[in-house]
Amino acid sequence: MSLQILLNGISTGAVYSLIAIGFALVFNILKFSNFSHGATMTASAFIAYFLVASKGWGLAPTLLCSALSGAIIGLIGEFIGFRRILLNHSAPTYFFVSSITLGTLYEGLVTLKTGTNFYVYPNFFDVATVKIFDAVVSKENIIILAISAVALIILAFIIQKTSIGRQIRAVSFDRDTAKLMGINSTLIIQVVFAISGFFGGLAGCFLGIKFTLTSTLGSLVVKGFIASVIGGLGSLTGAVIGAMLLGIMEALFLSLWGSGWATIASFALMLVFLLVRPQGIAGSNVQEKA
Amino acid sequence: MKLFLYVLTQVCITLVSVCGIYILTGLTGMFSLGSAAFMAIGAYVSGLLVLKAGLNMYAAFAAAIIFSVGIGYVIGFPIVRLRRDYISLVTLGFGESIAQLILLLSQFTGGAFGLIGVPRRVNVWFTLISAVIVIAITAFFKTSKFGRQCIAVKSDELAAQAMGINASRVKMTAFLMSCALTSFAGCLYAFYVGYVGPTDFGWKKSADWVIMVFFGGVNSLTGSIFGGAFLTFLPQYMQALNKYRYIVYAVLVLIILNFKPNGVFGEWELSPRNLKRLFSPKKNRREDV
Amino acid sequence: MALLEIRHIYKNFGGLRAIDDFSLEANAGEIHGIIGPNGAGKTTIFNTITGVYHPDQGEVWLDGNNITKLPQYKITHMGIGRTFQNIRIFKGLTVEENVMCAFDPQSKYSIIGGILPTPNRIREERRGRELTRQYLDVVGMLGYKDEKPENLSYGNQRKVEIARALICKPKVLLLDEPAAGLTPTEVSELTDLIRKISADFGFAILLIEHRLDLVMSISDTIHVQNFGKTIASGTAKEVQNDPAVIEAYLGAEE
Amino acid sequence: MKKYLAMFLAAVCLFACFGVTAFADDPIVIGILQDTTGGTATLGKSVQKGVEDAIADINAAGGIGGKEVQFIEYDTAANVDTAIAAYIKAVTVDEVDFIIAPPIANIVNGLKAMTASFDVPMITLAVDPACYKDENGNIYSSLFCAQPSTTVQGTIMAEFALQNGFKNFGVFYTKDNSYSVALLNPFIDTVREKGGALEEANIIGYNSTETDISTLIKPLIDAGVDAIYCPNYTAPLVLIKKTCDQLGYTGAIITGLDGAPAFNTQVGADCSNVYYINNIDVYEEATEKMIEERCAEVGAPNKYFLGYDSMQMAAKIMEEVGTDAAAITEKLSSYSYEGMTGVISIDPETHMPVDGTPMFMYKYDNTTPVMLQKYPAE
Repeated sequence: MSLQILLNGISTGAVYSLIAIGFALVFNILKFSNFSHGATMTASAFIAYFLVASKGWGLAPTLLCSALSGAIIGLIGEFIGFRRILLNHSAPTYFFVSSITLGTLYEGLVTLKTGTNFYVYPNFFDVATVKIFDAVVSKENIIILAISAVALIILAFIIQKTSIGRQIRAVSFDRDTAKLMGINSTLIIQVVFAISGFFGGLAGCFLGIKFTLTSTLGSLVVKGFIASVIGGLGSLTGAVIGAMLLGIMEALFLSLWGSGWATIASFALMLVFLLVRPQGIAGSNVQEKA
Repeated sequence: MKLFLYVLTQVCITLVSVCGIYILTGLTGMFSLGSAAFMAIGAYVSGLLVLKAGLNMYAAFAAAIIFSVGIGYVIGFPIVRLRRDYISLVTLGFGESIAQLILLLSQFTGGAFGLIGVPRRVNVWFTLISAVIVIAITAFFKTSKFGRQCIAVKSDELAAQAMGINASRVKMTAFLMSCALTSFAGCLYAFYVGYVGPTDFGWKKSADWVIMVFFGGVNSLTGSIFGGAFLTFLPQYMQALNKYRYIVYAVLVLIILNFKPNGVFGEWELSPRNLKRLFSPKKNRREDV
Repeated sequence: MALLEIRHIYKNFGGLRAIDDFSLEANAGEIHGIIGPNGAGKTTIFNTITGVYHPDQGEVWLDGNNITKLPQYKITHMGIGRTFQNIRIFKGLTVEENVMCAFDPQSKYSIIGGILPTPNRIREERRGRELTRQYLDVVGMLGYKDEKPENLSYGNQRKVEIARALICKPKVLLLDEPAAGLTPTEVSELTDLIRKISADFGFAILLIEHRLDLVMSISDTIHVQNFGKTIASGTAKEVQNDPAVIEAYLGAEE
Repeated sequence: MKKYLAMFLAAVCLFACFGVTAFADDPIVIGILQDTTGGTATLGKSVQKGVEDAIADINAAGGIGGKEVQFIEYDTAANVDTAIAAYIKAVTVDEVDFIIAPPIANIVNGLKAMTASFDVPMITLAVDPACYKDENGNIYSSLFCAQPSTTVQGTIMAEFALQNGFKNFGVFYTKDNSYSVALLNPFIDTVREKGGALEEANIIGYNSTETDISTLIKPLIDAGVDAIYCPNYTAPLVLIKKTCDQLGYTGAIITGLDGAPAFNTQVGADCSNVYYINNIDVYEEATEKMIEERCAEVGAPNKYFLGYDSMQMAAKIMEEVGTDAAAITEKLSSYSYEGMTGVISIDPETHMPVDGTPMFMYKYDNTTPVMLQKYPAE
């Protein structure tokens, strides 16, 4: 396992963690995996590309624009896709179906404007890589690592220490009782979707930089789903640990057995992991009582 | 007319797998993102058995279905033991692995080129009869003790266990039924189109089937069949507005999900009793089931 | 060897000791009341007997078989039916189908019968329907057989749960606060119903109930639980003036 | 009341599906079946524009035998089921006289079984020879290809690489893309026959869904190969080129048609180590003029010209034998046409252009394309 493979694994893991954070936030509060997150990422990456990147501004404005458009798309998504289902108290599987349909809707709108040819973000750095011993890491990966670490700390602070955080935790335990306690659940859910969209925008932009910007970029959301499950559904720190683990594991398997067997091996490992520890690394296993 | 027959065949094949998904997700509430992989297994195994081993078509179908149920049994073990939200993840991983296996065994499956030259012995009437038989089987399944137990497990697994229902076995039966039906759909597809491509069986296809069940009515077989037929007809007949096809499709489903949450048909089931009840005079009709 | 023998079971969740050395012996026809303040571990006892979870120590014997470690559905097959503290009816099924569900494990037809109308299936389904109607009649709910249970009143839902427990052909019936939320008339109806089924079917009944008037009137022996311990057990009169019971309920005398 | 509303809604939707499209009167109708949505839409749209421009030029010059040429566009959406539905609609409902089909092997493999039951002549640009034969090897009568096969392209690229002094080769191809797999063996066999070194370990396949290119391609760079053969679509190619630069790889990258321009602008860095093959000589004066005028936003100019030539060839044949399908297919199976992409002469055995069809090897000087060699050399 050479240093280069490890660094590749960590940088893939960093992007997966941004996706997984967005995932875990929504799962935490609504107990369902939001599959429209992938399309939110792609849409905000495209918006950032057209509004900012193609005009040659730097990386920071592009990232900001992508994150903000992600937040806005998250809010719109909450209103169109999930608000009424929430009010009707339908089964979680309804959220799942509406999140996939919402994803198809965003992807349709994006392909409408951009067709399906792909775009490439301009190179934000003249020297794109940094040498560590004999291994090479691109600057984007380092920034991704930094941002996801900082983001996690800020998020953990907000969730644990601030009043918004307490309200989010209250709503995630029980929406209706929280409402009875005077918490505006709908507003809190909107805030959570905005934060999740914010991270989705960031992840989408970095995916666009690391890989080319195509309308099917959103299908990587599946990796975020796997990472947030391994980490323990709903727990943020678990999601990031799960993402790192997934990234490094994939890089290791790829370097050992090549692409075909790597997918099968990671599926087998995930299966064993779930059977041994169903609640994930940091999840909690609540015994159902009659 | 020929186009209508072609689309009708596609609808029948989709309905066979939608019935499988109805039993798995509609009745038992288990959410699979890998059912399309069983369609792939059915298509490839039956195609190969006829092409390489010279078996007759019906024997190949039977063998392919039994093989898929066998694999379903193996992958079913973790599924029936895990929490509900993990099922979609395990089946997703399973589907991706099957897609990789198809590429890795390229000397048999033709790898990226797909399985070429499967004899086209299935016509529209064959698929129509198969769809009708499968719908009947699903209807009998729903009204049998197995159907009731599935709904009981979906509604409250712990209470079901308390009533002596072996929840794991019920979930396994439902899963194996869905494997059998989706692989049968795979066989029909292979012998109608004459070609099986490796990339047509991703998780999006399994998600489409689930959307069809929800669109029509998650608790009603009639609704799921309507959902399956309508959402298969729609894209084929919307060739004109091809760019907007996916947008219209998504908007339509979102409207139904938001404003008529349990689907176009809700709980309503096409049964003689309900029909009589629907068209009987207003005064003696109590709120129907 | 009594019909149902619970020998010194213990159960704790993390640090909390929910059941602290609980034992009980019950024979056919007897009615045992289990009372105690909220959080005394009453429902935990039911959950441990029926296999929702297994006791940390001790054993449960039914009709000479050790059912301590059996899975939940197997314990029910051995002959334990139960109702729930908060009603757990199967949504999406009518009242009749709800009760049929409890009969289904006993009906003998295979998956072939499941997908095709085989003679086996038709015979078993008819037998099931007759039995269900019979038990629904016992609890007086036959008129509502095609209704959706969620639309019924609280008392009626409770009766459906009882019918569902009866059809399991239990040797021991566990009733978990059947009178909770009922009007006084409904409580007296329920008391007669319990007496009737105990007389007609002759199985042992364990009854958790806060309504002391109901418990005292129909129970042969009463067990008083407090913080997981059995602080007293005996006939209604003995338990009523047992100092430990009074203290647990009314607080210590000045 | 709610139940009636649901029933009414269902009935309306089903009825709306059976609307019948209007029927065109008797001009020559061309069916353009291309992927205008989905993963390969860039190629599909380029072919579509090429065919439309050709029809415009033909109509400007008086149409075919005095008859006006019309076209109907169908989106095959990179999906076999949609492609078959579009094909059946074209041949039955709209009764087109000629079909230009997508350059995608999977789609053609799906369609060809259908062509046996309808004899409408069809030109496609899928370069994999297997697309034109059924399972026991005999050719589908009404199915033709107007682009040199992968065997031709793979061999030319291998010969070019050996002539230019590359010795130790690596291969990095997309396993789940039949175009990429079809270009594999011709290159490998020619290199090994003509003395190049290409170990089995240096042939690496990856999945289009995989993103960690650095880990996947590292073994090739560690093996110190002096040329990597990458027959992939343009999007992954840009990523591979960027990763190779990052990993400090200075050897050559040999690509298929997808290394052609727009690739250089999308990489946005020095592409001097990239060699690619193309059907057109961009510096030949007529082609250059046409590229300026018409290919401004065409994703793949070479596909544009292939579409253009296919339509012109079809028009020439229909000029001679009219629109009777059997006559067209019979004429087409040994026809030879001089177009923008050079002489296309169809080999009756394979229904594909004979091996002599010209192709051109290019290189980039920083980011401007330089035409190096014409195959077969005059």
